[in-house]
Amino acid sequence: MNTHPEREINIEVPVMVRLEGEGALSFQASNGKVEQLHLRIYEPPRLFEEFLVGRNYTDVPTITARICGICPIAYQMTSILALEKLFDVEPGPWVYDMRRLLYCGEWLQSHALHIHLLAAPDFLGFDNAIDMAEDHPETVTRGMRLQALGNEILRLLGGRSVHPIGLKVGGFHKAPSVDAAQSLLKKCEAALDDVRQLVAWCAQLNLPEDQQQFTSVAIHNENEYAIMPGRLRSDAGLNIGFNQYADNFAEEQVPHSTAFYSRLNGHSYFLGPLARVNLNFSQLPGSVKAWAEAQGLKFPSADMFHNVVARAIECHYALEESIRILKAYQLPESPFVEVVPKAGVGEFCTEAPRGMIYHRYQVDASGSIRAATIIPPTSQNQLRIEENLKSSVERFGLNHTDDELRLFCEKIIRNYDPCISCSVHFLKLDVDRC
Amino acid sequence: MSAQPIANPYLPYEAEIVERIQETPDVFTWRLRFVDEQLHQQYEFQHGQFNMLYQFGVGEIPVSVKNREQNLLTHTIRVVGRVTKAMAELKAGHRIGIRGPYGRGWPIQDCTGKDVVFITAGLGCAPAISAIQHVAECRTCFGRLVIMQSVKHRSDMLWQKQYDEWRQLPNTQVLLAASREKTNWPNWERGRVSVLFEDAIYDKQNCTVMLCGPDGMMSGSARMLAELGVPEEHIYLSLERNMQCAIGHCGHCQFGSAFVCKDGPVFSYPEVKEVLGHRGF
Amino acid sequence: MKPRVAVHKFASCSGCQLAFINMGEDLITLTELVDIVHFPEAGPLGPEDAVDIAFIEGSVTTPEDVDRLKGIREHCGYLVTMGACATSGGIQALKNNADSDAWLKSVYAKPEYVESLSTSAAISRHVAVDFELWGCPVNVRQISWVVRQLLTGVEPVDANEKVCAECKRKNTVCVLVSKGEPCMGPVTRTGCGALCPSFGTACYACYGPAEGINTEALGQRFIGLGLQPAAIAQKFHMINNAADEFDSAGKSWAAKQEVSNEHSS
Amino acid sequence: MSRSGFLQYEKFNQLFSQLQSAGYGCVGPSVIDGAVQFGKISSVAQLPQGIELTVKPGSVRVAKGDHQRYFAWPNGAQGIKPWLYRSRELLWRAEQTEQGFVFNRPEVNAEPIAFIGARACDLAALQLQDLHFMYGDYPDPFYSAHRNALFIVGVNCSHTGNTCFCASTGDGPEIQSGFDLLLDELDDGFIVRFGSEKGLKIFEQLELTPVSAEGHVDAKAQIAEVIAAQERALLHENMHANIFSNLDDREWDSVAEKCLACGNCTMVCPTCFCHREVEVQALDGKSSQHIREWDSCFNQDHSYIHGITIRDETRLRYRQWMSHKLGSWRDQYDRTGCTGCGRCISWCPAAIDFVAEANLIAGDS
Ligand SMILES: Cc1cc2nc3c(=O)[nH]c(=O)nc-3n(C[C@H](O)[C@H](O)[C@H](O)COP(=O)(O)OP(=O)(O)OC[C@H]3O[C@@H](n4cnc5c(N)ncnc54)[C@H](O)[C@@H]3O)c2cc1C
Ligand code: SF4
Ligand code: SF4
Ligand code: SF4
Repeated sequence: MNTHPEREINIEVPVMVRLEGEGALSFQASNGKVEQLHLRIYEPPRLFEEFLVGRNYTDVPTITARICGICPIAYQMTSILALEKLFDVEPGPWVYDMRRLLYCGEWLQSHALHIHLLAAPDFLGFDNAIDMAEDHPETVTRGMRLQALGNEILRLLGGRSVHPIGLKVGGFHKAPSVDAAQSLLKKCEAALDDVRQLVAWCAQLNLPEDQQQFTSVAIHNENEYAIMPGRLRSDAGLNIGFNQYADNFAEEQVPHSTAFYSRLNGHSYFLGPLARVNLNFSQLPGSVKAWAEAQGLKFPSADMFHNVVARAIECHYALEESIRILKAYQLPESPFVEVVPKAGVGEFCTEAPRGMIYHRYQVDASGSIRAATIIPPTSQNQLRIEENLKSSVERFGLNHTDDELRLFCEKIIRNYDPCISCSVHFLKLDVDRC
Repeated sequence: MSAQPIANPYLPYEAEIVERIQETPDVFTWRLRFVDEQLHQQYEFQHGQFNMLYQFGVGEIPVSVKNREQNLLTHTIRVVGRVTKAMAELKAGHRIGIRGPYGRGWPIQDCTGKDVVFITAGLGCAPAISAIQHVAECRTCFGRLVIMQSVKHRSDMLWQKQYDEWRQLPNTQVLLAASREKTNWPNWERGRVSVLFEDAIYDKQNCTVMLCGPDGMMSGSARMLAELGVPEEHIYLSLERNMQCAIGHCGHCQFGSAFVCKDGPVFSYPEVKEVLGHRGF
Repeated sequence: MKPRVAVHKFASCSGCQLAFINMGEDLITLTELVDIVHFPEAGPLGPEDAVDIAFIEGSVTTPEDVDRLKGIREHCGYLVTMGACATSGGIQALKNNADSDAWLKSVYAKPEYVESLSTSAAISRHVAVDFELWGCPVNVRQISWVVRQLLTGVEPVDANEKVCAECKRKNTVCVLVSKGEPCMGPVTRTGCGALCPSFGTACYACYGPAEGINTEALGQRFIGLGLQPAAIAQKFHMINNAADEFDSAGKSWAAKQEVSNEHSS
Repeated sequence: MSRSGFLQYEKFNQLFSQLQSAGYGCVGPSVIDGAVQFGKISSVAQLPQGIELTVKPGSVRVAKGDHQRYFAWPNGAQGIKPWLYRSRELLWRAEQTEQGFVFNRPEVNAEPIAFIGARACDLAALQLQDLHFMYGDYPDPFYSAHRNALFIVGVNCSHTGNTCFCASTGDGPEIQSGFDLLLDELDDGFIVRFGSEKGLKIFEQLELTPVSAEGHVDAKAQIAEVIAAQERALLHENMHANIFSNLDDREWDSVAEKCLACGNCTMVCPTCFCHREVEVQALDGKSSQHIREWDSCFNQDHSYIHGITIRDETRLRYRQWMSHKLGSWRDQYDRTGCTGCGRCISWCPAAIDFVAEANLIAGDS
């Protein structure tokens, strides 16, 4: 087996497994130098921003959900909030809480799925979760249980977990019954043990170490662990309102790729669970913080593989937060407020499971969409992923077999849980067969 | 709260396939025995009645009771769709579900001493076979036996041998027609079943005619027979409609005012004349 | 030997694949009954392996898609399309009736890099499909049903009645009658459990056209509720815009808008 | 006429508490999602007091009225049907064993239910469903169990809807029989009567006062007003013969142009009984459930036999619905299948007027 570091290395992984959506890895090196290392995203373009033009604003959440079946709430919610901002709509505390609850459901299902079914096989040495299930049935079923619970939270308010139908600009179509909320509360309480075990389990996982230099970006909210409203902050001093997004973040096409790369003031940046925990750890409820600290976890962390631990902590948080909201559940006077459209521009950001997402809509006086911009987290993370790949591979050393190198790269990519389905912006690349 | 076991008329009984006979590439016959021996002994039917047969995990369909031979219940089934395809895969020893018999059969009892005429068309004449067999077995109980059958192609004819045997019986006439056949064959006419009417010899005033086949053929034949002088109330026909429950509850088999499952499947012509052959019924 | 199953993805949001992953305990039962040989999102990779059943998510939008799809068809016994994208072209088929070159330009600075067919097509436009599962997304019940029926050895069947029937069975109040909401239930295929009306809102036809529908009559009813023809056209040109009945209904209502615009101008 | 008594509004909740202590779960009307719907309720507080229900073809609206009555509205979104003939019922289950599969029948758990607020049209329909499901050669065990556990509190209608036509079918608005208790609502309470042994037992527990003479007069008068106010009438003389001699009428085509073939009319009709049986096999293949669910003659599979759909056009399906309801029902059950409740008109999303269509096609001109 050739492990000479100066050999010609040419690794092409046409379909990366255990990713949400389909992406490819392309890695070339020669003379001991990495020449190219890309996460190729070849989901064909689906032109969602154009579909929205000419549609009534009421259709927007229905259409944007279809951008991504893995985290439809992120798309629905961000579009709804952007439009409400524009229309000066304030749906009040009941709707606010229910939206947080719904978002917690999405975090829980998405994180639980990623940790157990997509990432864990990497750390335990299996090809996939189906194979892993034989040796670690408990781990796999715990993942399924938590994911199912997340889905159930989504169903309470959304009707179904994929492309929920319960949300609208102004609030919700229907308030769940007190009975339904109570029975979900019981299930959430029963799952507390699972999430705590999950954090402990992640903390003791034999994770590779991967110290990186990066800028974490996340929403920050003075009053709570941020999911929706707040300001965009970074650990490098960024502190702006959502309406300043375009002044600081730019998308560009780079020479070696036709995919969009987002930069924050010219540099790469990092979004997602670890970025959030790094920036907002102190705002987690005491029980969540204490449990994490009891496992010996410390934040902020510059170790990229702590992303999986951060995900587990967010599962714990999502569940505690759901319990808090469900315990206080009461039927509202009305689950929504009336909306009167007006012309203008509305922008908003929220924290999708994979990181911050940005939506901007221009609407005319009749409520018809004139223009839309949607920037999903994965396209914002792409540059960071590739930088991470390069530096880590150099540190790992090219004196490994192709297979080892490939697996190493895949692990690093998967650790970001990139979601390629949100293909609004992604382009097909011509495969470089050098 | 009262939890009481009440008789459940929807519930089938387990039965075992004792023997399976492949009649043609898409027709097979089952010989069956109820798992419950007492039930097996008690089971009685009239010619023209049907059972609901159940295929595990797939569904239930109505099928005419063909016979009881060597104390086994026989059904002959043509493979047309989901349930029948799945049934075709079963082998001797496998189980199915049966409930029945249901409906009103042919008026065989009333035919004693009279001429009996069977007119069937197409492949689906299963409901008539058992009645023909019955009349054929007791040639002296009835008057003349006339069997007229039409198919598209001569080769579609199931049980050609059986018809040849019937042809040998005393006081019996077997007339066959093939509507799409290009050449002449001995014993075969070319055309629809009505081309046979002229050659059939029977007492039009003292006969019972039993029809089985597509609706159009039955309504046309019944009209012609009436014109030829057969009293309408002596003409009977067997209908086929979608059936889910077979006990007059589900409403699918309605044919004008009739429920085919319980008022039929065998009707006298006057009972259904109003809508027979009318599109949409 | 256990039957072999593959799950393939074309242009889509990945939401229908989740119908497998969201099976919960049944997923374990499923892996006992069949070998999942290709399902990249979950791990197994074997795009060219011969399989008994191939599930396809997503629509055909690039020239490579067409070749890949033909390969899948050659290597599978029974091909099931899963969801609106695969079955009718999905929401992205909205580009079929538009100037998609201009659209590409408006989204991408360098559209010449984008290799894409100008249409989004249902799988059945390119290869023979054995069974279609409608819905955006399909649900766990539908997937389990197909797998089970195929394992039992029978063709699956799918109810093709309208959403209304299930709406009534669930004792849901009709939103069209009680609120004047323009509900698409009367032309939409059942399968979702009449979800939207049970949340008090109008069905938006994500399960595609039902059997024997009357799109003209429903549109006329919407006119009576105060909708403009263009808004009615958009109701048909939504998730399943490229399904034949919805495609032509949408076009016919769009044309009516033009006529009414001419009259008013 | 049986004994009667007056139950004041303040004592109305006694009806609930007495029924509950007799072991009945109460089912009654409430305003849910913008319509009057029957559901499990526990007290008078949940009743639709003081509302106004405006019903038109294809339109139902609930608003606040200027009165305090509980039953001042024509009828609910569904009759008694869904409580006895359930929209979905497990008929049996087959389970694999070593020897082959065996059948298991489900237990029928019939919870005693008191249905509060049944109208004349509902009770007439109940009689028809009883005939269909209980009094044939094969009594339906599920329907029968629920039916036998049913207690009926009827209410004579004091308000008519624009779609009601029970006076013309002879089924209402006054209830003649079939109730356990019967209420006439007046401005401050109810005239209560009993119609059965079961009813008498509850009747005797209520704190009733004698009914005033005016009370009886008012009750009669409001029924007469309802009859006078009904805007629709089914011309049902010769309906049967006329429909069957007009099977090729052009009007079937005109109505089919409007009809969505959605089946809402059949689903809300209190007498429609069509259902299909479906098989739901467990994923592991070890068991299978045999379930019946409401079906409609507007569905394609209703008239399917291998390879053909007998009623492949909406025109034929609409004709089946009307010719059965108003025509062949006569032969099957000695009367039409229509009790004048008007639900098929109110709840038709296409706003098709069943009575107008029937009169057009088959009314004697
Ligand atoms: C009274 C009666 C007696 C019959 N006797 C025989 C017989 O002896 N031998 C025989 O081979 N066939 C007989 N049939 C026809 C047989 O019932 C159908 O061929 C069978 O139901 C087709 O089922 P499938 O699932 O294979 O077909 P599909 O076309 O897949 O049909 C799907 C479903 O539709 C219904 N259906 C379809 N066709 C019919 C039909 N013709 N009648 C009633 N329901 C139908 C059933 O519920 C069936 O499961 C008889 C039918 C009736 C009504
Ligand atoms: S709400 Fe919609 S789906 Fe339900 S019955 Fe009314 S029209 Fe049909
Ligand atoms: S009601 Fe309509 S839009 Fe809603 S989930 Fe069902 S099919 Fe989709
Ligand atoms: S009459 Fe009305 S309710 Fe009935 S099927 Fe036609 S459109 Fe639907």
